[in-house]
Amino acid sequence: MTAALTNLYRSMLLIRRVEERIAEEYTQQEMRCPVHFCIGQEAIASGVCAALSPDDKVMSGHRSHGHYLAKGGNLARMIAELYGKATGCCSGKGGSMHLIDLECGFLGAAPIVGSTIPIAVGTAFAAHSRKEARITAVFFGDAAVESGAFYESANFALVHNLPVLFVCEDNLYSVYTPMAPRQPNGRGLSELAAGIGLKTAKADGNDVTIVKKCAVQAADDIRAGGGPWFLEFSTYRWLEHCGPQYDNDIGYRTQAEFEAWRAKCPVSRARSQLLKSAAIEKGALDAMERELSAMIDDAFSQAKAAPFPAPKEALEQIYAA
Amino acid sequence: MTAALTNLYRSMLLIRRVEERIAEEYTQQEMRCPVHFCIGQEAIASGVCAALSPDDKVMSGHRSHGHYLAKGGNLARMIAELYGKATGCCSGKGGSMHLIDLECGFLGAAPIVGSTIPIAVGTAFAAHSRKEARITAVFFGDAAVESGAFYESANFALVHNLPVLFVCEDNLYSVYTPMAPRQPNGRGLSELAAGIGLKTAKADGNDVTIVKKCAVQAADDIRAGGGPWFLEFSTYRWLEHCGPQYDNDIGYRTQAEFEAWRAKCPVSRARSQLLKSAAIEKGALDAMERELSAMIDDAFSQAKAAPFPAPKEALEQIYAA
Amino acid sequence: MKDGRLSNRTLTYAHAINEALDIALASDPSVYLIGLGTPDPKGVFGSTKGLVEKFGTARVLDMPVSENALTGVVLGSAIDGMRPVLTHQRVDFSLVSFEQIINQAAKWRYMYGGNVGAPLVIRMIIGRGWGQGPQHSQSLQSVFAHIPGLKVVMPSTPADAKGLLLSAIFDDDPVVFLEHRWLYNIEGPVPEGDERVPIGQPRIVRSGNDITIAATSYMTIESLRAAELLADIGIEAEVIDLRTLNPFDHQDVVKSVKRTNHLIVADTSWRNCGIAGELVARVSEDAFSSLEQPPRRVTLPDAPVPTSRALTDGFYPHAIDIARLAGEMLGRSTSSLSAAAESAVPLDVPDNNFRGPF
Amino acid sequence: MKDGRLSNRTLTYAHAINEALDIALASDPSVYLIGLGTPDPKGVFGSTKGLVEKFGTARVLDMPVSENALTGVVLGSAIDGMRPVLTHQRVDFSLVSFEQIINQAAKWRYMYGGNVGAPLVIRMIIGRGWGQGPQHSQSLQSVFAHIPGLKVVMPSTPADAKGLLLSAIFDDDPVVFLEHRWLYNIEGPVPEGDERVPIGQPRIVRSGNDITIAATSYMTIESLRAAELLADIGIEAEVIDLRTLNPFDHQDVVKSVKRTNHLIVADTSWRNCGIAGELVARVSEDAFSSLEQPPRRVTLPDAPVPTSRALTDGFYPHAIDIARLAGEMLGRSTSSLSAAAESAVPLDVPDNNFRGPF
Ligand SMILES: Cc1ncc(C[n+]2csc(CCOP(=O)(O)OP(=O)(O)O)c2C)c(N)n1
Ligand SMILES: Cc1ncc(C[n+]2csc(CCOP(=O)(O)OP(=O)(O)O)c2C)c(N)n1
Ligand SMILES: [Mg+2]
Ligand SMILES: [Mg+2]
Repeated sequence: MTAALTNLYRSMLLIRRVEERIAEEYTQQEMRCPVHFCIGQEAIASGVCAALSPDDKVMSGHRSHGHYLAKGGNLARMIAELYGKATGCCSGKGGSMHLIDLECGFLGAAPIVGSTIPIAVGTAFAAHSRKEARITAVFFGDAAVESGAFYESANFALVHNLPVLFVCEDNLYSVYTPMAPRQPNGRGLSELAAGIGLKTAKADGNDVTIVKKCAVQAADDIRAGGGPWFLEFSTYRWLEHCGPQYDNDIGYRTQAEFEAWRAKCPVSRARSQLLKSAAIEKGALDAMERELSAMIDDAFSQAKAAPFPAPKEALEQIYAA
Repeated sequence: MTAALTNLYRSMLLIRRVEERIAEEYTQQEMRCPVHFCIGQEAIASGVCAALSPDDKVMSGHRSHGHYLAKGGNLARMIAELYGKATGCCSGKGGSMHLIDLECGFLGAAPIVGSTIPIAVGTAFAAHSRKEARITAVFFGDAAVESGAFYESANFALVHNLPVLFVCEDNLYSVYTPMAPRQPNGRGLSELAAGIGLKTAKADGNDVTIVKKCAVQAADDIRAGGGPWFLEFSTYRWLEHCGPQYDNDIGYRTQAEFEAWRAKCPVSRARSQLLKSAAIEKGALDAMERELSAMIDDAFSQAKAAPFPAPKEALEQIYAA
Repeated sequence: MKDGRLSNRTLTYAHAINEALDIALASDPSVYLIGLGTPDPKGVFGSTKGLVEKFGTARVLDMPVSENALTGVVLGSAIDGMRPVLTHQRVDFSLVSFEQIINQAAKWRYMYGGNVGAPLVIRMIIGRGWGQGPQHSQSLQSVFAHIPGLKVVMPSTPADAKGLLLSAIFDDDPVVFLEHRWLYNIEGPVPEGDERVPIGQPRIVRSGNDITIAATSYMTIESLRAAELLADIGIEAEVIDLRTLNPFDHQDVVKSVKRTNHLIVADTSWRNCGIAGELVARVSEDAFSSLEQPPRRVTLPDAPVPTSRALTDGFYPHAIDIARLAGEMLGRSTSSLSAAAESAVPLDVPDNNFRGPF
Repeated sequence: MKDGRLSNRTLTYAHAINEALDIALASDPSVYLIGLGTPDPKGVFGSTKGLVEKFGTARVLDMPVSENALTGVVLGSAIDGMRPVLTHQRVDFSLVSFEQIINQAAKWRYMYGGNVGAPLVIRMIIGRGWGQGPQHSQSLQSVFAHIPGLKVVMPSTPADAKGLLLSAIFDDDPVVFLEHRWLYNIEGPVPEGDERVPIGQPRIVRSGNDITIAATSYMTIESLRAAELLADIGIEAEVIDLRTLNPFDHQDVVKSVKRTNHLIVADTSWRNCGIAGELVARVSEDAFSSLEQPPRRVTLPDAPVPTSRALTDGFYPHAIDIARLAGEMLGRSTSSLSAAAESAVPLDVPDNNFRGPF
């Protein structure tokens, strides 16, 4: 259990430190692409991916750094992609909004809201057709649930009893828009999902242990042929919708709301638990920080040093060679 | 009550006799457009429209003759439209799949499954914006519920508490496809709608009195500001999906299933009730038959005699003049 | 008989498609078919008939009326090792899924830097006639052809229908495969076995030196009829079936025009921003000095498709229209043509066996 | 000041749009605005800023991420007496709603025989630069322009943005209104008041006798820059902003080409089946004998849009490319141009004030 929490903590810390570094470096204007940070939401990525095996697959949307890293995506190739370098995971063609690492089972992320959900269901359909004991988890936000793509996908997954785990991160906002103009007052996300016919669970998305527990329960059931699940996790995005700044001043949410959520920081919570359980010493945690820091330094210096793709590559890979 | 049933019966009988005549004449190959018959499903059109006032609006999909007629659509212009004549309700541009009669509040029908649902919601939004005490009813089949358009529309209608009545006619099939490959086993349509947040009712769609009762209850609540409703009515289409033939022989459904449903014929049921209640005599019903028959004769002879649109009209009405 | 190419048996276009699907399903377990009605008794106008009986419901599937998500589903399966064939009975229904087709499938290989491709086929039928009207008669090839990353194929003969469909299924990129309903009953020789026709090349279906008529899909048939009419008045038209509209290879047409010095392009769709204009532009750019006359287009007028046959009769261009235009361009009288061109078939059905309503 | 036309105040393009919306909302209670983020603090890159404060949440609305249904909703309200303006911050998002736009809105008036029209506007922003990449940088005007029943408008100046948007809102048909993100900070004179610019006509933005450069949207700016470069070497280019792509009136371009005998068409989008090819085709058809050289196109290559600036720098054509092509067509050396054309602004941002990420 403590070893497990240490791993979960490390996964979250990696995401946090990577994103902090991206935010810091972003102002240099060398990562020239839209970047959606997930600081504050790390527990969901780390907790869910901890319930998956290496053969399982993950897909995501616009806010995908955490999911990519938690599934084991290559850090250096992700950073290089943000810098638009030839060594990036998409050779510079994708940027932050299009991550992929097939080796770890991260099949792709794309920023059209809701749109990767059916694609993820399709990968579950492929596994199901081939009778592979594999599941696909797809991450999306509270707004993606408003898209017909989500609904139609859930229905199809139910019809075929597909091994797919729908993971909804409810961070209260779609860009600057709260729930009121988007979804009926009081009708929860998991109630909706249950109405469609999905098995559901709802939990605190800032507690990585709880997230993992929910995900394990769902994943076990899916593997046992129980069909698709929908997990709803409440959480909060700390930074602006897109970009490295805080934007509590612009008026769509209050500083107090932000502070209340920051107090529920998933990373600090896990750290306190670890220290309280006394199974890990502060020294070990410091060593973890140093190790991650070195890894991140390395990824950034590799990315900065890497070559840009040649202009002619813009006309390549449109079709199979 | 009996007067009400007489009116409901007359409305259903009109639809039945009109469609029987279309089926008969269709083989002459002069109505050259796809036609979706609603014989067997008349009670839903008649019962729901009886709950609406003349100011209320109706929209529909591919199987719309009954809804058009029940709302008071001009019969002669509908028949002329099926013949592709200049006097048709769309001047020959639409055919059976695109009926409209603005005078009676039938705002349009179009055959892309699910697609008129948001449009109907938009008309409710317009009424709501202008604070008009009007509701819009939109008719669709069990398959339309599978479309993202339905789902997104229901959500939006709930967010704005719009005066819209969703009327789902569950006739068990989408073309030749039963429910199994389309929707999760056992998860009913109104359970789904309730999960989205809609108020719902479910009833026998072959009993016009019950249909009307449900619709009145829903319409009253909507008018009182209660927000959107979803009504699920079970029913059965007698003829083939598209066209005037019976097709129980081709293998997607059994003759026995068909016979069981034909025994629940909504028109005969109402007729028996009327005769049993003794409030109307057989003579009066015969007179009603004759009256409708004359009306239908008249509509068909007008339509046949009417001119075709001039070829140049194909290039007109693309934009406002 | 081993060598299919030597075969001279004939099949209908619908049957040729059916055979291609049958061969693909039999030869590769990653192939599956899905679509509304794909396994139903009518079998998509016969093109999928018998396949569910042979390959089972796990490989020949029906689906909910959820074309958007299902396009995502087939895409997801394609990036995960499958070779799906999604079918829509009308191209018009695919509009609900344009996000998946255009944003996702078309770009998948590219936007992930070539990590993985999306080998999927979307078969779509172009409707026409019998009052299909504004929402069941569109011909959207030019929209698809505008999108880099999609391959767009429109066969006009049974042999091409089979051979191009096999190529499409085993192609590693997304292929939009457009079948014209009016071609379904046309018969032609079709090789047996897994004989593929490469995607990407037009086909010269009739040789001639006086004028080049390049056409898409069903307009190839009308163009061939026009060429016959023209032959009667001593004009030898070269007819080229474009077959693939993206990637679009216009070099054969350029070569032909360099010989004939005249070009007509005939397409089944609208004019503005259509493939006919694209070809006219390319030939104007690349064979400008060879053209003795401005190139001309035969397309639908830029109007939605009306329903009444009184309105559609003049709406769709026919062989005689192409022939008259060719005569005009070459300065020859075409007045003798009219009588010969009278058709025995009403203009709103594909053939005399057609009884509606589809 | 009553007569707006006499005004010589300047506004940015974003501000001009804002003003048009403000005027429309104030003058007609049936006008309303809806779209993701329309009333949010950023106000769609400033174009809707302040309007919710002035007109309230019943007339300036946010919405769920349900662009498909919402397009149906605005259509439904439009056939029922409203004049909605739906806004998408990227044209790419509209793809989920193509069924509503193409099957329904475009055909509503026609398919119901003129009973009722659909006076709606869909404002859509064309992204570009700063790594927007494959799904946030498309420029889909040619797809919309292919669909009869839609009007397609692309203003390139603040005055046109305001005047055309007012015309679009009060037009009785569906108008697709495409705004290029890189024009948002451009300033220009804008008349005050409800001054409308009619939809349907191109505008000659610079006169010249040597070559005609016809352009869409932001490419008008690049074309004007090209014309300046060309003036330095003694070439007088006529620059025509096409402004409306459907219904598409090419007569002014034909007239111009009859004088200049040379044509370049510059468009922000892909080549195959694009508007640039359409115009080349039309001019080839109608002014064939006036052309001294084959007409030429300046477009994006037929590839999805890459993200890395190393890949986009060469992807988008610039003024210098247009100028060089013009020089080549006219047989003049353009070697002196390169230096003058060096831009002080990085190629992936609209101007030096831009700091990302949008
Ligand atoms: C179809 C579509 N519409 C609009 C957008 C613009 N957009 C990007 S992210 C976003 C908000 C998504 O909110 P949510 O799903 O809750 O995820 P979060 O950003 O909160 O993580 C929107 C509207 C888009 N990318 N795709
Ligand atoms: C988007 C779309 N996909 C497919 C079709 C073809 N189609 C026409 S009617 C129909 C079945 C609809 O079934 P249902 O909604 O239950 O209505 P019913 O025909 O049973 O009255 C289908 C699939 C269509 N018109 N639109
Ligand atoms: Mg959110
Ligand atoms: Mg049904």
